[in-house]
Amino acid sequence: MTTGPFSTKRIVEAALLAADEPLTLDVLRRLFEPDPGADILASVLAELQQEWSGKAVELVCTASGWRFRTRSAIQPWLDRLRAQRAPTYSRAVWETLAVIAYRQPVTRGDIEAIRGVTVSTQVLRTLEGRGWIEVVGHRDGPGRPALYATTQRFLDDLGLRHVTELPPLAELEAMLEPLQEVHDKDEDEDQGN
Amino acid sequence: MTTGPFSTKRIVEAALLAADEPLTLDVLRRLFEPDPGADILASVLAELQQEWSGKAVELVCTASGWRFRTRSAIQPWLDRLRAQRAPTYSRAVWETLAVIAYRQPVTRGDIEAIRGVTVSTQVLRTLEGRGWIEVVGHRDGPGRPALYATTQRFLDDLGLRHVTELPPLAELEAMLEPLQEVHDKDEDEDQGN
Amino acid sequence: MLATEAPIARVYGEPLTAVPEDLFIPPEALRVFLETFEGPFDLLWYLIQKNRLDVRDIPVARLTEQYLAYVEAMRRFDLDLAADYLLMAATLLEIKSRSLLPRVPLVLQEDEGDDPRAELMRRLLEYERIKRAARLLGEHPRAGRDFLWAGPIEWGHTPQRPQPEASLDRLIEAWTGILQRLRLERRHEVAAEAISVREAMSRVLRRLHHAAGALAFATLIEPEQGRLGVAVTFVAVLELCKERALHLEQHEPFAPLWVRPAEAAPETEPLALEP
Repeated sequence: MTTGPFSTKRIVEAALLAADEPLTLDVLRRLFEPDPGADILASVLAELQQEWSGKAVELVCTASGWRFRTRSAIQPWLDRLRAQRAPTYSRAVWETLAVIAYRQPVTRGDIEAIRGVTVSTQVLRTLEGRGWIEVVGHRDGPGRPALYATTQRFLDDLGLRHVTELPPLAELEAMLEPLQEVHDKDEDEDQGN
Repeated sequence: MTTGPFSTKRIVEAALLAADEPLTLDVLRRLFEPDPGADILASVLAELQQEWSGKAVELVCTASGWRFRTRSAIQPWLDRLRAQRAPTYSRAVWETLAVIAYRQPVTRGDIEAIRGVTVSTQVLRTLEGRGWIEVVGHRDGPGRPALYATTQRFLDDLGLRHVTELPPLAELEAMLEPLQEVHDKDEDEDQGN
Repeated sequence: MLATEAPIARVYGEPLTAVPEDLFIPPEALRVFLETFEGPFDLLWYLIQKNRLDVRDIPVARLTEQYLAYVEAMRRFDLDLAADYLLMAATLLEIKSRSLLPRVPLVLQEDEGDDPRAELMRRLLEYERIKRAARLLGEHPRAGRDFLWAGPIEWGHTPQRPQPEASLDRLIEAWTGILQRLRLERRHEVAAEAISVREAMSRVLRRLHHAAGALAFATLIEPEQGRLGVAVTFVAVLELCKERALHLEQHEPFAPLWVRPAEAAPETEPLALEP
């Protein structure tokens, strides 16, 4: 494999920084002729991760592939250059998203049954507009309701590879036993809307 | 100036990597409170340039500010990256090409009559630019319209020796019904591209 | 760690436990307080926690009483009281009335799944799980708020624009699509012409174009194509003539036939110069 004046590692690094989307291992392999193989590239990526470990930018692997991202710890500095803050969402939006993320695929009716309230169209539109949920099919039955699921973009935005990496749902037992403690903690954190 | 676990240099580096436009020295100064001053930042940038000197990416100062960019020596690899997402021509382009291939030589008016829609100049330019069609003459009459025909390169690119190797029309007519299904299937697959 | 989303108001606290009997709560605070509930489950869970009730053995009568008091308060503030709250009130009242009735030892109907309290508890817990998960999701580091994607950085060279692939399938698909349309919409017959004639027409025009002048007909014939080639070329020339793409000239019978491109026809030029 000829890589001219640069090592495979340097080319992978440049490609990841120059790409406008995450790159999968397969795409990275196709950068080289002949193909170095998955194992070599996997170790190159591991080396890169190691090299960047002291930087304010890190190499991560999300649902769509490998990508560099800034570390959360320096967001306060980066925020100073930002004209507007990231959008905030209401509790209704987060709860709807949570039902879809943990119980997918679900219909609007399913979401309403779990949350106990009507789900507004606006909430679903917000999530669709953000590219976090999508209609993946329709359930048989009256009205053939749309089935919603979370998207790859949702996982990417949270820096996750797979839905299974979502924070685990609380155990029922854990919610029953220390009733009072949970309650007090809830009150403090529950201010957020 | 507090920068938490990361040095000024690392934060400047991260800001430049995450920015979608070049950042001027003045903008970079806004990252920090209190302002470290232009001199400090200038030397930080010089150090960064030095650090990146062995990489396939370089830190440059252009008229609009500081930015990272890939070195031109890695063009062959990056071009492969872009080539992996081959664009496709629109339906209008393929139909225009089909009319020219099967009915050549034809004028733009002929193409429009057969396709039932206006043929945009852009479509013809695309095909000419690709070297697949050329003007082989002009028809007498108002405006002396150009007559288009397919080129040798068109045949080469399709792996044909001769225009007669295009599937004959009669055969295509007979295939119309089953082809319709194939066509629908293709459309579906296209969505995934 | 990460800040939760901006709070709308801080109204939780001891003074509010006695809502709605407590007259000292500023009405606006009470309103905001009531508005913070996401729905009946949210409100019920709050009451259960507040009263230190065991969710596995809910004292339905007490809970129903309090729930109805809150619903009444919401009505008083003319909040947009969703039907969901009223539905829950009805459910609670039903459970309460059932619990007041003497137990009929009807073994067949008294299984677990039929206990309305068990069902209420199951749904309350499920909602609570989702509520906590929602909070974790909201706090999870996310692109654009807690971190930014690095790149894409500029390319140091102009990228080669890849060309769309040549595809015979696409071409045929396009052509059959056109034929289909013509047949369905216009009932216009597309003559299944021998392609070789059309192809010969292009070849003749191309030759003329490169010659930039008149050519003897004989020079257009490709000997290796044989008699058929002569015939095809001749038909092509006639067709081009008909389409006025070229001019045929013969100065006397049996003299050589000259083929002149239409754009080079001498008679067209003075015409073009006229105003």
